[in-house]
Amino acid sequence: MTPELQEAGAAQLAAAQARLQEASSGGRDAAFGRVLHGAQPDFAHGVALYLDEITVSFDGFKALNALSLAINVGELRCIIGPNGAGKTTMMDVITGKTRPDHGTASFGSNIDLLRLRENDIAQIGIGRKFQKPTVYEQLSVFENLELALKADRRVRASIFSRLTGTQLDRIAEILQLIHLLPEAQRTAGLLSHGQKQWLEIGMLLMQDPKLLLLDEPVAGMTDEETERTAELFLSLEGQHSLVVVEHDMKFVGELTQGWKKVTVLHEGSVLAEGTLADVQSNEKVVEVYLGR
Amino acid sequence: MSEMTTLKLPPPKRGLLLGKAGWTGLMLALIVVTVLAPLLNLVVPEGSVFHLSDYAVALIGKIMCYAICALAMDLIWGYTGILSLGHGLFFALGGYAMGMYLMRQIGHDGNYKSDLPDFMVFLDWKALPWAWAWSDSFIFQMICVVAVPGVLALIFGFFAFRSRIKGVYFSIITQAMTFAAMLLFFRNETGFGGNNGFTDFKRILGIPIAQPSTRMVLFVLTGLVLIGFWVMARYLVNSKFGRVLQAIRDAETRVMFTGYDPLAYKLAIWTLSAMMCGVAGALYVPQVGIINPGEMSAASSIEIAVWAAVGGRATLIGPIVGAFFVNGAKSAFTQIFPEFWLYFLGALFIAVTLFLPNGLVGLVAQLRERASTSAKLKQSRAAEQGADPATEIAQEARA
Amino acid sequence: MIRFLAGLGLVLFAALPAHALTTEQAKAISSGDTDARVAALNDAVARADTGLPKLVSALLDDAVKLTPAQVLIVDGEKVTDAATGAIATLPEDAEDVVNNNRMRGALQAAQAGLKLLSPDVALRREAVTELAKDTLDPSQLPLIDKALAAETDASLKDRLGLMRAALQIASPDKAQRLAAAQSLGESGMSQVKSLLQARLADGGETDAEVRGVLLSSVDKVSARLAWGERLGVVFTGISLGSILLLVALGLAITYGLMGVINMAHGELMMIGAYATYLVQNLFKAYLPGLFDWYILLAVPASFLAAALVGAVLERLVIRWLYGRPLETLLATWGISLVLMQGVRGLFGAQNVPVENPSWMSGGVAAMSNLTLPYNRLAIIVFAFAVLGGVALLIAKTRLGLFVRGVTQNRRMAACMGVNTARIDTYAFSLGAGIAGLAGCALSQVGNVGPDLGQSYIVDSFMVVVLGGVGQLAGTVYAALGLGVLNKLLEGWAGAVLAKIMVLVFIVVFIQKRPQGIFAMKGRSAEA
Amino acid sequence: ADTIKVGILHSLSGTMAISETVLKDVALMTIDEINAKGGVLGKKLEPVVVDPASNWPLFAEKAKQLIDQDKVAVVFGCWTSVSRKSVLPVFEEKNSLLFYPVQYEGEELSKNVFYTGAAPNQQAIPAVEYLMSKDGGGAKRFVLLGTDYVYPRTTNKILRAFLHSKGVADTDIMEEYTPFGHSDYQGIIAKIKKFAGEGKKTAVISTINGDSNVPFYKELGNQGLKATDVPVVAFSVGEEELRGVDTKPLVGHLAAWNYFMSIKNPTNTAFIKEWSDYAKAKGIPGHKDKPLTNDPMEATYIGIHMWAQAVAKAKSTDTDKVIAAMAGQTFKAPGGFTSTMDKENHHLHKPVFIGEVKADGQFNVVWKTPGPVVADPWSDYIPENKGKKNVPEKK
Amino acid sequence: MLKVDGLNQYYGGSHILRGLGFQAKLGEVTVVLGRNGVGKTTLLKSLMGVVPIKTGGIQLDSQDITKDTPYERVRKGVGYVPQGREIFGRLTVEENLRMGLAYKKAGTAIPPELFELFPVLKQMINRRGGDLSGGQQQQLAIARALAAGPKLLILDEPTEGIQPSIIKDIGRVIRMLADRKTMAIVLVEQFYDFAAELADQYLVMERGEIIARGRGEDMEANGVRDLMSI
Ligand SMILES: Nc1ncnc2c1ncn2[C@@H]1O[C@H](COP(=O)(O)OP(=O)(O)OP(=O)(O)O)[C@@H](O)[C@H]1O
Ligand SMILES: Nc1ncnc2c1ncn2[C@@H]1O[C@H](COP(=O)(O)OP(=O)(O)OP(=O)(O)O)[C@@H](O)[C@H]1O
Ligand SMILES: NC(N)=O
Ligand SMILES: [Mg+2]
Ligand SMILES: [Mg+2]
Repeated sequence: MTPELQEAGAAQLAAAQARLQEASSGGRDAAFGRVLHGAQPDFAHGVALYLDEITVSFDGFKALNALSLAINVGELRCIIGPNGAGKTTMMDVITGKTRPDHGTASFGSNIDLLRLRENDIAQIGIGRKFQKPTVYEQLSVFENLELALKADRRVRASIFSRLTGTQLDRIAEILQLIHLLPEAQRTAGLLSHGQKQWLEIGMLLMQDPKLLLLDEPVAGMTDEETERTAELFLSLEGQHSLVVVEHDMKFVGELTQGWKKVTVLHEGSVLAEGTLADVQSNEKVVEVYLGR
Repeated sequence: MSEMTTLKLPPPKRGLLLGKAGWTGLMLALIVVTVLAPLLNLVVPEGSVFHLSDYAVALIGKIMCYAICALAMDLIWGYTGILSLGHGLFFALGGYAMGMYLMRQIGHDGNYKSDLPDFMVFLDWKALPWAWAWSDSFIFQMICVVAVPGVLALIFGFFAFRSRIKGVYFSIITQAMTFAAMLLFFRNETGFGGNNGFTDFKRILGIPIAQPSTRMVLFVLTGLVLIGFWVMARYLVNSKFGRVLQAIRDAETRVMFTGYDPLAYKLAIWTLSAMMCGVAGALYVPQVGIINPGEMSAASSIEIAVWAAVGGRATLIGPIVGAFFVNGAKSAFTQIFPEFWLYFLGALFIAVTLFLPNGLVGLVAQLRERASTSAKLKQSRAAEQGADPATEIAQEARA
Repeated sequence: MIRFLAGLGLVLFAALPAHALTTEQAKAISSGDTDARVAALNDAVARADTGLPKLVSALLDDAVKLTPAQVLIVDGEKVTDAATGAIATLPEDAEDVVNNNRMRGALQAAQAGLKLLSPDVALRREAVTELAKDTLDPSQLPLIDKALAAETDASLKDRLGLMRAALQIASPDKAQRLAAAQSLGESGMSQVKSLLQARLADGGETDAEVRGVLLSSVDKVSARLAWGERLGVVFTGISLGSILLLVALGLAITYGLMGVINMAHGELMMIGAYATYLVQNLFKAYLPGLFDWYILLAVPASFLAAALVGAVLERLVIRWLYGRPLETLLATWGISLVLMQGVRGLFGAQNVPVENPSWMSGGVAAMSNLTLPYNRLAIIVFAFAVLGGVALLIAKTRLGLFVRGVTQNRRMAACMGVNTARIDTYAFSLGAGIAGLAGCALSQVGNVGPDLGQSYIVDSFMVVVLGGVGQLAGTVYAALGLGVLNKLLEGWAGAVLAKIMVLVFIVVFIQKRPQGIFAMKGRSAEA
Repeated sequence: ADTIKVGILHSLSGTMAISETVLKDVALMTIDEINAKGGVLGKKLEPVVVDPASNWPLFAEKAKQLIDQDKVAVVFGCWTSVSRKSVLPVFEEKNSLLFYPVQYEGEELSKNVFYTGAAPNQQAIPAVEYLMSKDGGGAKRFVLLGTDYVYPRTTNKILRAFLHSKGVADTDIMEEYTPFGHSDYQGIIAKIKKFAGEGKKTAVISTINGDSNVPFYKELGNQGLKATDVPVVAFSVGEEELRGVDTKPLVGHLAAWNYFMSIKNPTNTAFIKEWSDYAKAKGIPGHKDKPLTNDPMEATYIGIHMWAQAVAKAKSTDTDKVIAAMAGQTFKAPGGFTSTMDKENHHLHKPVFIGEVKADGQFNVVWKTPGPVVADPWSDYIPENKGKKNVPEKK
Repeated sequence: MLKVDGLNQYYGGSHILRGLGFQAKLGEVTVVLGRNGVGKTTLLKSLMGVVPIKTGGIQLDSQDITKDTPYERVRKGVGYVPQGREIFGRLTVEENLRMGLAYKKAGTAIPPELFELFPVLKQMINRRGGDLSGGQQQQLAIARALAAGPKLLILDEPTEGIQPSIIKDIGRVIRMLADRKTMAIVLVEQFYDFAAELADQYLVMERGEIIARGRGEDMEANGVRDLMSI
C-alpha cells in the first residue's frame, strides 16, 4: 500500500464514518460479497475491515451474537471485554479460521472474507498474532522470520528464491527490535514464553500486512516491554490498520492516547464504544469487566 | 530505528548446495557406483576376494531402489510431517509399469507360446485388455512409470489435502488406498497376473536381461538415479520451499495465516515423492525379476517408513543409510540366523527408537553434541567455581 | 433321502420277526463292499433287531473294531461284543471299521428311522428334521400319513403336514394338489421352493388353477426366503462388526487415548488367543468333565496374559516414547516381530487347535435358510459386554478420568498428584488386556497361529481412525457400520470387491469428515 | 570341499511359515539320516538354511544367494507356485537344481526342477471322479472354491473342462475365489447352502490354501453343513492344516493326496517313528508333543533321497549329470508304493489316495488307485496344451 | 516452609538457573520478578520437579523433596498453576477440577467456594476445557490448583489474559489465602502493580540468578521497577 493511497484513505475517513453509522443502524450495504481472487482490497472508502451481524454459535452457545464492527484504514482500534466475550472468536472469523453462521465480513469495500481461505486472507494483507504464541518450533528464529518475509508465496518461487541484501537487513532490523538478535540461530521451540510472543510479533511485522490483528500481544511482558510495544504499535498506526485485544488497561491507555476509540465486547456483541475514559466510566462495563 | 539498519547479520550457512565434505562424498559415491562396482563384478575374477558376486550386485541394486523410496519418504514424512502408508503402492505401480513392458518383451517365449502373457492364457482371455494398450512401447511404459504414480498421487493428494486430512487420518487413508489396490491386484480378473504378478522376464529392449552386463547397466543406472535424487532433494530442502515444508510440519495453521497455501506445497512434495517411488519400482523389477501385489501390503509401506526412521528422519543421508542398514541386516540375519533373525530385527528397531531417537545418523550428531556439551559444562563450571557461593554450598553439602 | 425313507418304510410296515443281532450280521454291516454293507444294514433295520441301535451309533462314532471272530464296540475302557453285548477284551490286531460318507448316510438314516418310532419326542424331532432336509419321494406318502396320525406334538405335526403336502403336490387328485400347493406356500424352505418350481416347469402341473396357486405360493415362499437372506446379511454384518469392535476396542485405548501407534496390538490379541489355547489344554488334561466351561476361565486368563505382556512392554519400552507417536510405531513394530517369532519358537509356526465348547458349536436355525451360529452370537454378546465395561471404566471411574487426564497432558497430570507412571502402565495394560479378550473371541471363529494378529491390525486401525481417534462411540459406529456395509456389498459384489469398496468408502468418507465419524469440534480438537 | 552343500529354501516366517517350517525340519532330518549312513560320494551333506519369509521376491534373492554365494549343489524348497515361479528364472539362469515338494497346477516343465508333488491328474481329477461315483455320493453339482491364485485357477480350469467332458453343465458349477488369508466365510457358506438347496447332490471342491482353511472349516461346522449332505474335498488340507481345527464337526469331509499319515505299512511306520524321534530330539514346537506327517513332508523326504541316489549314480553333483541320473530313479516311499521318477517329465509316478477326515484329525483312506499314476503336467483338458510334449525343453 | 538452596539447572549446554537460593514462609506471598527468558518458569518447574535440577536442594516443611517426583511433591502439599494454562483440553471443566483432587480420597467433593470465586466455571461446568476462552482457561487452572488446598501454592503469571475485574478477585483470593496462614505462595508475575500489591517478599531474577530481594513494602523504594527494564 502506497502512502498516496494512505492519504486518500485518510481523507475519506470522515465520510466513511458517517456511512458506517448508517450501516450499523440497519441497512446492509450491497457492495460486498464479490470474490476477486488475488485482488487488492479497495480502501477508497476508508474502511479497512467491516463486520456486519456476525453470529457464531457452538452447540447453541452464541460466542458472537450479531456483532457489527468497522475498522478504518490506518486506524488503531483497541478491543476489550470480559473473558469469553468473543474477541478471539471474532479474529477467528476475520482470518477464516471459523465460519460464522450468519453475517458478512469484508476487507476493504470489495473483498468478501467469508469466501476466502485462510492463506488467501493472509495474502491480501491480514496478519494475526494468536493469543497462544505459535511459531515454527523446529526452525531457527531467523528462519521463522524469513518465512514470514513478504514475498511471492507460490511453490515455484519458493524453490528458486534467494534472500537479497535488503531482505537480510530487514530481518536483522526486526531481530533487533524484538530483542532476539543473539538468539537468531536458536531453535524457536526453545524460547521462553515471552520470547515466543516477541517472535510472533516479529513475524507479523515481516509479513507487513495491511491489517494486523493482535490478540493479547503484551501478555507475559514486563511493564517496560509493554511500553515499548505500545510505541511500536503507535509507529505502525496510519500505515497499517491495527486491531488490538488486551486486558492491560495501562497498555490500552497508552495506545489510545486518550482520544482513540475503544470497543467493549460482551457476550458476543458490542457493549460500549468510545474513548477509554468513556467506557471506563460506563457502569455496565465496570460491572462485567473492570470490576470495582 | 535507523541505527539498526547498519547492523549486519551473518547470512545463514546455506545457499551452496554442498559443503566440501559433501562434494567429496558425492564424487566418491559416483566413482564407487559407476567404476568400482562394475570393475569388481565384471573384471575381477570370481575366485578373488575382491570379486563382487552377482548376488551382491543384485542385493545392492535392490537396496538402492529401496533407498530411493526411503529418500522419497523422508521428503514427505521427515520434512513435511506427513506419514504416508501408500508409498509401497507408488513403488509397485512403477514396478508394474515396467513389468508390463517386460512381460510383453517375453513375446512367444512363454509357456504357451502365445501372444498374450501366460496368465491371460489360463484365464481364457483372447485379447489384451485396454490397460495393456501400449505396453510394448518402452517409451510409453517409462512415461507410465512416473505418470501413473504421479497422477494417482496428485488426484488423491488434491482431495485429501483440500479436505484438510491430517496426521493419522491421512496415514490411514493412504493405507486404505494401498490395501484396496492390493486386493484389486490380487484378483486375477484385474488383469495384472493376480497374486503371482509378473515374473520370468527374458529381455529388456531386446537385450537378454539375465546377462551380467545388462545387470551391471541396471545397477549403475540405479546408483546414478539414487545419487541424482539425493542431490535434488538436497537442493529442495535447502531452498525456501524446504523450509515452508518444515514449517507446515511444525505449525500448519501458522503457515496458512502467513499466506502460504499448504495445499500447493504438500501436493507438490507428495506428488514428487510418489514419482520417485515409481522410478524406484521400475528399477527394482528388472533387477529382482518379479513384481507382485505383495509390494502393496501394509507392511511394505510401513517398512519404508522404518528405513527412514532407523537412518534418521529429516536428514537426507539418514534414509539411505537406514535402507542399507536394515536391508543389509535383514539379508545377513535371514542367512546367519534363519530361525532367530526376527528377534534381531525386532530388537534392532526397539533399540534404535530407545537409544537413537534421531536414528543412526543422529547418533553421530548426538555424540558430537555430547562432547561439546560436556566441554561447555566443564568450562562454565570452572568459571563459576569460587565465584558462585551457592554452588560451593551445594558442593559442601554433598561432601 | 430316498434310501432313508426306504429304511423308514421297512420299519413301519415290514413286520419281520425281530431277533438279536448276530455276529455275522454285525460283520456284514461293518465290513466289505459298501453296497453289501448298506443292504445288510437295511435288512437289520427292517427287522428292528435288538442291539442294532447300539451298533449303529457306535459305527457313527467310529467306535467299532473288527477282529476275525468278533465285532467289538469300544467305549473308552469298556469293550463289548456287538452281537452279544458281553464284555470282551480288545486284541492287538483289531482293525478299525472305516465308514465312507455313503455308509455314514445310511447309518444316519437307519438311526433316524429307528428314532421316529421312539416315544421320546426329542428323538422324533431329530428324525423329522433329518427327514425335512431332502426332497421327498411321492411313493412314501402313506408313511408320512401314518407318522402324522401317531404324532402328538403340535409343531411336529405341522412339519409332517408340510411334508405330506410336498408329497401330495403331484397327486392325481386336483383338490389334493390345490390344497398342497396352498399349504406349501406357508413354508419357508428352499427345498419347497425348488419343489414348487419343479412342478411349474415343463411337464409338471398343467391345470391352470393349480398353476395359479403354485405361482402365488412360490412368491410367498420366495418372499420368506428373501427375508431370511436379508436378515442373514444383517446378522453376518453385525457379527463381523462385533469382531471389528472387539479388535478395535483395545486399540481405542492404547492408540485412541494414549497415542501409542501400537503395531503390536495384533500380537497382543494373539497372546490372548494362545492363552485361551493353553487354558483349553489344561481343561482337556485335568478337567475333561468341565471342558465346556473352559471359556469361562479362558476369558480372564487371556485378559491377564495380554495385560501382563502389555505391562512389561510399557515399562520397558513404551514408557520412554510418550509424545513421540511415530517412534512408538517403529518400536512396537519391532515388538510385534519379536512376539510373533517368540510364539513361533514356543508353539511352532503351525496353527494350534482351539475347540469351541460344545454349547458354542452349531447354531440356531432361526429360519430355514438362516442359521445363527452360537459362536458368533456369543461373540456379539461378548463384544457388547466388553464395550460396556470399557465405556463405564473410561467415562465414569476415577481411573478412567486419570487415564484421560494423563494421556492428554502427562506433565500436568503429574503436577496434579497423579502417579502418571502407574496410570500409564494401567492404561496400556488395559488396552493390551482387551486385545487379549479379542484374541480369546477370535480363537472361537478363526485361526490361532503366530500370524493371527497381522490379519486384524489394518482393520483395527481403520475402525479406530474412522470412528475418530479417542472417540469410543465413534469406534462402535465405525465397527458396526463397516461390518454391515461390508456384508451388504459382499452379497452383491463378492468378498474382494466388497472389501475394496469398503476401503474406497473409507477414503471418501474421511474427505467429508477429516477427523472421523465422531470428530471433536471446536478448539479442544486442536490441542 | 569335504562336504556337499545343499540349500533349504522354505519360509520360516510370514504367512507360509505355517506350512513350510516343517518341510525345513523334515529336510534336515533326511539329511541327518543320509549323513548317518555315510553321506553321498563319501562326503557329508551340509544343509544351508535360509528364510525367504513368505516374500516372493526374497525367494529369488535367497535362491541367488544359495547358488552364488554358498555354491550349493541343489536346493530343496518352495511351497506356493508363486514362489516357485519367482525362483525359476534363477535356477534356469544358473543351471542349478530345485526339488519342489508340493502338489501344484502343472503347466510347467523346467529342466532345472524336479516336481515331487502331484500334478493335477495325480490328485484333482481322481478326487472328482470319486465324488461322482456311487460311494462318493454321486455328486451332480459342484462348487469350485479356491484361493485366488494360479494353482486354484488353473486346477479349476482343468476341472471345469473335465466336468464338461462328464456332461456336467455350467449351471451346475459354481466357481468362487477368496484372497489369501480370507477369514470370514459366513457369506460364502450361505451361498453354497443356497446353491446346494436347489436340488441335485452337491459337492464342494476346495483349493483354499493356507490359513483360510481353519475359518472355512469352522464356519462349515457351525452352519451345520455335514459331509453326508454336502461333502467337501480339499487338495491343500492335510494333517498339518487340520492341527488347528476342531475336527469333530468335519468328520467325513475329504482330502486327496498321495500320502496320508494314517496309511499303514512298515515304511510309513518307520518314517513316522523317525520323524517323531527327530521332533522330540530337536524339540520342534508342536511336533515334539504331537508329531504329524503329511504329503509334502513325504515328497520332501523322497526328493532328497532320490537326489542322493542320483548323485551317487552320477558320481558327481554336476547339474546336468544329476538330471540325467535322476531319470528312472526309484524309492520305496512311506506312501506304501515304490515311487519312480519319470524317465522324461521330471515328475514322480505317485499313487492317489482319498481320505475322509476323522474326529482325531487323521484321515481314513476310503479310496485309492491300484498303483502309481504317471504325471501329466500339461493337462489334456487345457486346449492350449495340445501337442505339448512331456519333456522339458533344453535351453 | 519452602527452602531452596543452590539450585543449578541446565538445558543441554546452557546454564539456566545459577545457584538460586531463597525461602518462602507460611502465610507470605513471595513474588518472583524478572524479564522474559531469565528463568522464572524454569525455577517453578524445578520446584515442581518437572525439570531435573543438576545440583541444589529443595525443602518443604524441612523435609527434603529434591528427589521427589512431581506427584510426590503434590502429595506433600504443593499446588501449581503453570504458565500457559495447560488445562486438560478434552476433559470437561468439572473433570479438570476433579483432576485437581487426584491425590485426595476418591469421592472428595469440589470445594464450592471455587465456584464463588470463579462463577463462570459453574456456568460452563460441562463444557470441554479446551473450548473455553483464554481467560476462562486461566481461571480454571487456578481453581484446579486450589481444589486440593495445597500448603505451597506456585503460580506462574496467573493474571495473563484475565480481565481486570477477575485479576482483582484473584489478588483478593491470594491475599486471603495467604492471610489464613496455612499456605505459602510463590508468585511469578510480570504485572508489576499486581505483584507489588501482593508481595510480602520479592525476588528479582536476572539470567538465572537472584539479583535483588527484599520485603514487599520496600519494592517501590528499592527501585525494583527499574530493575525490570533493560
Ligand atoms: N468450540 C467451542 N465450543 C464451545 N464453546 C466455545 C468454543 N469456542 C469458543 N467457545 C466459547 O465462546 C466464548 C468466546 O470465546 P473467545 O475465545 O472468543 O473469548 P475471548 O473474548 O477471546 O476471551 P479471553 O479474553 O478470555 O481470551 C467463550 O465463552 C468460549 O467458552
Ligand atoms: N526446553 C528448553 N530447552 C532449552 N532452553 C530452554 C528450554 N526451555 C526454556 N529454555 C530457555 O531457558 C531460558 C529461561 O526460560 P524460562 O521459560 O524459565 O523464562 P521465563 O523467565 O519464565 O520467561 P517468560 O517471562 O518469558 O515466561 C530462556 O532463555 C529459554 O530460551
Ligand atoms: N502349488 C500350490 N499349492 O500352490
Ligand atoms: Mg481470547
Ligand atoms: Mg515464564
